[in-house]
Amino acid sequence: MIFDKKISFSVVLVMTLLLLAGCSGFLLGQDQGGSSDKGQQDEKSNRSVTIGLSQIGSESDWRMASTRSVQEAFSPGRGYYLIFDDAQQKQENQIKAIREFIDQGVDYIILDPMVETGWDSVLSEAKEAGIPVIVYDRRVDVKDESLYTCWIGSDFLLEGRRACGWLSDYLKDRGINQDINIVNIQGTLGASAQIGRSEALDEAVLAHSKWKLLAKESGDYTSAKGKEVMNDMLRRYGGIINVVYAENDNMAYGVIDAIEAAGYTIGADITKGEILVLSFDASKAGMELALDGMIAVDTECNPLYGPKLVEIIEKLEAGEKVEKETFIEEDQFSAVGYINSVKVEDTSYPVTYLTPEIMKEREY
Amino acid sequence: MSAKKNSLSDLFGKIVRQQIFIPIAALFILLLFNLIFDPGFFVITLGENSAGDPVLSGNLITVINMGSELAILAIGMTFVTAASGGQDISVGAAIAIAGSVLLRVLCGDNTRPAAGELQTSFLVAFIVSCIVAMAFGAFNGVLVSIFKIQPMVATLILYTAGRSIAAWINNNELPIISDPEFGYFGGFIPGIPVPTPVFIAIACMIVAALVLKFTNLGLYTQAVGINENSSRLNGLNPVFIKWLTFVILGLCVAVAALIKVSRLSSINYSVIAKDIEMDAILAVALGGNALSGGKFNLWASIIGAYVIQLLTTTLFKYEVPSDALPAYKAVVVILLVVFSAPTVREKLAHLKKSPAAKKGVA
Amino acid sequence: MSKKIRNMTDSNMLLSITIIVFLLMYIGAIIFQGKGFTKPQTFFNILNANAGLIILACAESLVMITGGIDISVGGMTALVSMCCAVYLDHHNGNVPVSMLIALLIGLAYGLVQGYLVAYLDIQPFIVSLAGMFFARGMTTIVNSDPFNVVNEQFVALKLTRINVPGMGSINKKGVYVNAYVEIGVIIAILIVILMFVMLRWTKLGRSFYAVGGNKQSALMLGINVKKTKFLSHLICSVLAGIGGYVYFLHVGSGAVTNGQGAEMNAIASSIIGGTMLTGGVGNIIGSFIGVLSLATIQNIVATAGLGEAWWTGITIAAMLCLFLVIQSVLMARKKKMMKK
Amino acid sequence: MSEGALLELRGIYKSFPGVKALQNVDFNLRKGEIHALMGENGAGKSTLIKVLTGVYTKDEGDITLDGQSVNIRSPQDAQHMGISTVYQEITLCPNLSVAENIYIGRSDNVIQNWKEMFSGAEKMLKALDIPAEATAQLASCSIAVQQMVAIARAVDMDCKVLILDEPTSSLDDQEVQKLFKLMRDLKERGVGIIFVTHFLDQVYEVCDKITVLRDGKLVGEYPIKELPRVELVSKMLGKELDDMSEIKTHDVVKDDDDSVPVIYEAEGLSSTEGIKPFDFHIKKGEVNGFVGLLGSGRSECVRAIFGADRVLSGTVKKNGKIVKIQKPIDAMKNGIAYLPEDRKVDGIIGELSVKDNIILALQVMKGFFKPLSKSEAEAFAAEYIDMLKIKTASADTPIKSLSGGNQQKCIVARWLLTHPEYLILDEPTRGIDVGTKVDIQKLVLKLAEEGMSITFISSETDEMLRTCSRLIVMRDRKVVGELKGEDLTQSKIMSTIAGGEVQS
Repeated sequence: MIFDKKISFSVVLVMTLLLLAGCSGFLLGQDQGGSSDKGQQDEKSNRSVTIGLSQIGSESDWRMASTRSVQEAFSPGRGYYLIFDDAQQKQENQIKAIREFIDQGVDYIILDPMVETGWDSVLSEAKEAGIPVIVYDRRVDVKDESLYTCWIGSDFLLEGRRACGWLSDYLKDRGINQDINIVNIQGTLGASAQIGRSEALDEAVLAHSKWKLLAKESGDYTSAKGKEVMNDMLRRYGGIINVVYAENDNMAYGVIDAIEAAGYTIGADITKGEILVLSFDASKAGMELALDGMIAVDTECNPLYGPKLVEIIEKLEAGEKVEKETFIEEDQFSAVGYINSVKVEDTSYPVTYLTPEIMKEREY
Repeated sequence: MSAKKNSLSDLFGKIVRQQIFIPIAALFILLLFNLIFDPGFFVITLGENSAGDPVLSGNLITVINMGSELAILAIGMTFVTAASGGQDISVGAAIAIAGSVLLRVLCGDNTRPAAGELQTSFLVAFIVSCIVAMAFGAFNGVLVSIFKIQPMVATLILYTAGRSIAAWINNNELPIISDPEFGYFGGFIPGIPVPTPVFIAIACMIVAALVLKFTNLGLYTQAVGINENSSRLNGLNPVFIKWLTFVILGLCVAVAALIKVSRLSSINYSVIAKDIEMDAILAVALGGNALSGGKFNLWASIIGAYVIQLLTTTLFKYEVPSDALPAYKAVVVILLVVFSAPTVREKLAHLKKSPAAKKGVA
Repeated sequence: MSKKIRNMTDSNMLLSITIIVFLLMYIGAIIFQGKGFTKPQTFFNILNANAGLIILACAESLVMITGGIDISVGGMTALVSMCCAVYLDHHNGNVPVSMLIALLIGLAYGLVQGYLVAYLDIQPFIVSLAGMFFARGMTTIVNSDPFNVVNEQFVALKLTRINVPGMGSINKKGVYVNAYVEIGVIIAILIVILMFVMLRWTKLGRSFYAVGGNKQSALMLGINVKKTKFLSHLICSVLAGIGGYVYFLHVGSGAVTNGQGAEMNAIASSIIGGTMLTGGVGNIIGSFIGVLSLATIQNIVATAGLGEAWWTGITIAAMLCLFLVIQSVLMARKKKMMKK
Repeated sequence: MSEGALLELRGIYKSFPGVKALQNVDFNLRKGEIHALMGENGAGKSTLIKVLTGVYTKDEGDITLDGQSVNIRSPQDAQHMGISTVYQEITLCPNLSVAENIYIGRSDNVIQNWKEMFSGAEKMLKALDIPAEATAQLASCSIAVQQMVAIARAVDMDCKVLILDEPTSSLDDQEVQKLFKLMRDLKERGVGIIFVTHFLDQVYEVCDKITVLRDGKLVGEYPIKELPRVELVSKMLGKELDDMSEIKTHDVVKDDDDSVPVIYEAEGLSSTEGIKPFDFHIKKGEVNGFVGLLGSGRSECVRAIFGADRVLSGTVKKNGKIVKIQKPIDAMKNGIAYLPEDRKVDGIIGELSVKDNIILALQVMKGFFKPLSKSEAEAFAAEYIDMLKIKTASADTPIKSLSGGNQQKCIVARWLLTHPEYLILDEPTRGIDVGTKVDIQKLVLKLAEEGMSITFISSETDEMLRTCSRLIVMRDRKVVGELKGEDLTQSKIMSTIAGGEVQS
């Protein structure tokens, strides 16, 4: 047996096969292009719309509720075929997924972007391929706004302002006039929610002379990391912490765990040395904690995008125009009481007093 | 050189050459470091937790508490390393699976059961999770022993699939158990100020010691790890023994999973016990055991595990951010292995012998 | 036929298996998955997305052939991309210097790890484990926030596309789009060729195989085992530096999570490509195909619309399992044949 | 410096932790000389050779090559200086091709020219009559061929000094003759050859001079004609050798004595290793043996008896009762013990202590849940170390640091400890020193006298003739004959092996 002949043969073989695959792909691709158009028409009668959904991951209850909502909304029964891709917390994977969707020739791409930047090139590819991209939840920051069709999501800054507004009103209402030491357990740095919520807190700290931001550190939206970070903060500052501003429920869960393990008490009574926890998302677990008073106020971040997205795609299918930016409605829950509404920039937002009945009504 | 001095240095040499010397020395150096720079490190206080039960707290308690899982895993990993000459890199993923099973069995379909809504007792759930973890260990074992795939490669399969399987077990949900009793395994049993994981770890060590004393597991795994052919011709069944070590590791994984899950009363399958396999392997290596299998010293591995935890706790104390921690850990690990490397030791010995040689080659 | 198989070296045997399985898989994907896989761009996208991994797999294969292992390549990817990103954006750096930084990091890593493994005889697993820890930790110390690089020179390079002549497809709008690859792919393919030639036609290359086959024998055969081991780790780390940069060029961001799990993917690719962890057996072309196989599996799973994220991991593991068992069974059968 | 001197070693010292391997050793080699380096195992031959080839660095002493003082730091150095070596264990890379194994590590060229290499290797293999293809992977060749390839490599290098460290242990007679011819050719060309072997016949066939080492010290250098065998052996052992012929004085059980019960009986036994089904039996207290050329299937037969390979067919009776022996543990439970052919691969457990190695088999038989207590184990180890005169620093020394002969004794001890009724010894005397060889043969006869049945295999026919009362002759994996009584002679064995025909 000849050693190098064999190997060179196999190399040549592979190269030829790859080339063949490529060429035939070219030919087939053309072919397919034609036939798939036809096929599209056939399918049109069945009204099967293929949608690619690129989701960030499944790191929290909120995210999973959101995914489920979209998946349920675009069920095959309603004439949709949804390709779901979980990017496992990597923008890189999302870009890869979008490219795959383009290659697969989907009709729409729905994207929940991991971070705001870095989307120009892949979104222009989608645009070139004529596939509308609907961005939801987090935003994208692209030079050319026409790269995506529309955005739908939460107003994170508003959420943050509502939370801070609640705290401010609450302190006023209770007549607490001491220094308020706050720690901020941030979300994944660079995420829109983190940016908006942190900004609101920073604003509020500037606006209130008594409020002091002791530290901020990222807990990556996970309870384990949140607990770790909180442990660290407690070690550093101990009992002087009055308020923990946790940027989602999962982290709040970890935070509460850490505080209890360290022997401090959680509650709204700051004057008695209790630590007050603010949280966002209003997931089921978070709401339960809010019901127990462990979370003083939980500002909702509505994950149920499914129906809204269906609405948008139906409009697009019908050839109608859609708004470039839409906010999703959100609520604020608290079982602490005293405060019924929060005013942010002259608009009044209600605060729902949390009862077990309300819990039962919620879908997630 | 006088004879007396000679025998003394011989004795010293003997101690130094002992395998267990390395991890113990590392442990002492770390403790000494803390003693010099902050004796407060050793303070242990008796406080009360939120439920009003007495708890001990302090850095040393943290070390023996948080090091429990690693110590337990180090036991299993040592056996696997000894018999198969390779390492199982899937233990983190397997913990995710075992933990998920535990919660799934306890919770059923309800991901947020209240205190009284648990489906079964903890014991049943734990046994089920043990069986599952051992089954996955057995799967690894089959690949390694029957198909003769190198352990690291074989366990790469479960490493890749494990967390996905864990997600699938709980339908991608993250169940939370609010029953405070469930937290006992990873926290404190009311009235006992010492964290429960410490007891679990000690129990595991006692079991391991008894197994080593009253069975031939030690001899068999070493024999198989050193020379499979000879072992077979001496009537051993190397395939079975290798397989067995993986099953044992599976059991260790289930116990570690119980502690891990109980600590949080919840599970996040994508991050739970992340990179713990690397730490477990490191523990075995720090214990001076050859990663290529054969002779082992279980206690050295266990001490190795606590060295790693002590290092982590020390670094935390000096406010090293948790993400940057690995960098410091790496430096210490490299220093440790460099100084325990036979070639380096030989060279150092040479330096000591020749008086002309300069001292202090750090 | 049986004689041919008997005379085949282990490396060639495993390579053939890999190629066959990969082709079957790709053809299967074309048949069952339709649309996407017939487009050349699908294939080139796989290349684009995995150019960095291809280089890492080459690096990994090299140390594995020499009988070692390096699990620091993923961490290095993160470190390289973060350092370059910080340099480019926070210090207004230029691209050539950032490349130099990547190479220097690789070189430094290679020198240290190589020295520890080769001259101090420390187990490569532990050395590179520490290397991985160090890289990951260092990345956070350099900068913990993920960000996309906006340096114009860099972005221009990142967006540079090289059209593949004669290949392309017609998109939904009916426009012909030429298939393209990114610069990283060119670098990756150059490295694959370079490494292939090095391992096959140079004395150094063959001594890597010799050392991996039997260290003691190689020593007796007059090969400088320590130097060879050292070089294998040195080249591996330098390649990992380059691979890290190529990866960085593709994703265009500095993030702690960059290259997470890349070491395991590189190892898995090498194994699928027929490199054995025991050393002495392996082939760079195989590793290249290994990466493609792995990426193709991922692609198939992702586009199959299975709906749930966990399928990716499970499917890849199943494929890996299949590959390993096939390899193991075939090698065992070959050994049996040899005896007769 | 004497005339014609090629290599001179003066006052070589080398020690390892706890062992003084070489003390003040001198050695001279002239051009065109074949020089035997003799000594018991552990005498320091291997260490000396490793010092010479740069594997170890000497602690003290001078090496002069061609009149120049040299410092050999690595095998490459040695190669460059023209010292090439063939080691006892095959030191080639199994994953590379035959040709590569011949050429690797020898030139400074950067580029590997495969064509040239293959054609060169092909030529050489043909010239040396080695039945291998240059392109084949080395692992696919038989051990003997691998050894020949190693020799080819060493010979091909333009060497001044050729060291052959027990190259013949895996070669058959024909191959040995081929090697000797090669050695004589090289001698003509002025190459100095250092030859290490345990086969005295071979020494006297090709060598010109003998240097004897004992316990790491030089005993002396002698021209071959001035040192008769007996004297050589006594110099190696450091004592007068009791005459070998004296060994066979005991009454040995004869096969045709019907009063003695049959211990073990097999019918139509065959295994996966490709031996033809064979019948075999052994009586209580009998010593018999399998003879045949290497690869004739003699080891495979005993492995089948012990269940070491997968048994395909055959019925086995132990003490008249049918038993099933599928794996080693079955055999052990039936009182059969097996000392394997390849001590390193199948026998010792390198890193484990002498004690653990000795008790292993007994321990396995006792079972997983009944470990011997520490004191029991120590007592057993001490008993057998004493009984078999095993030279070891302590019972806790790792077995791999013992010399070959002592390792072999440990393995023998391991099996004796299980008190087998039937002991199989496959090449117990291979690669060990003369003293231990004699010890083992004596032991075999003593055990047989005590009623143990023994099957003995050795490459050295005279050992077999001395110990066995019945020989089963193998050829091409088939039993071709049985010899006993009067027929037990060298020539008869030879002719039976050759199949009655005269071999060319």
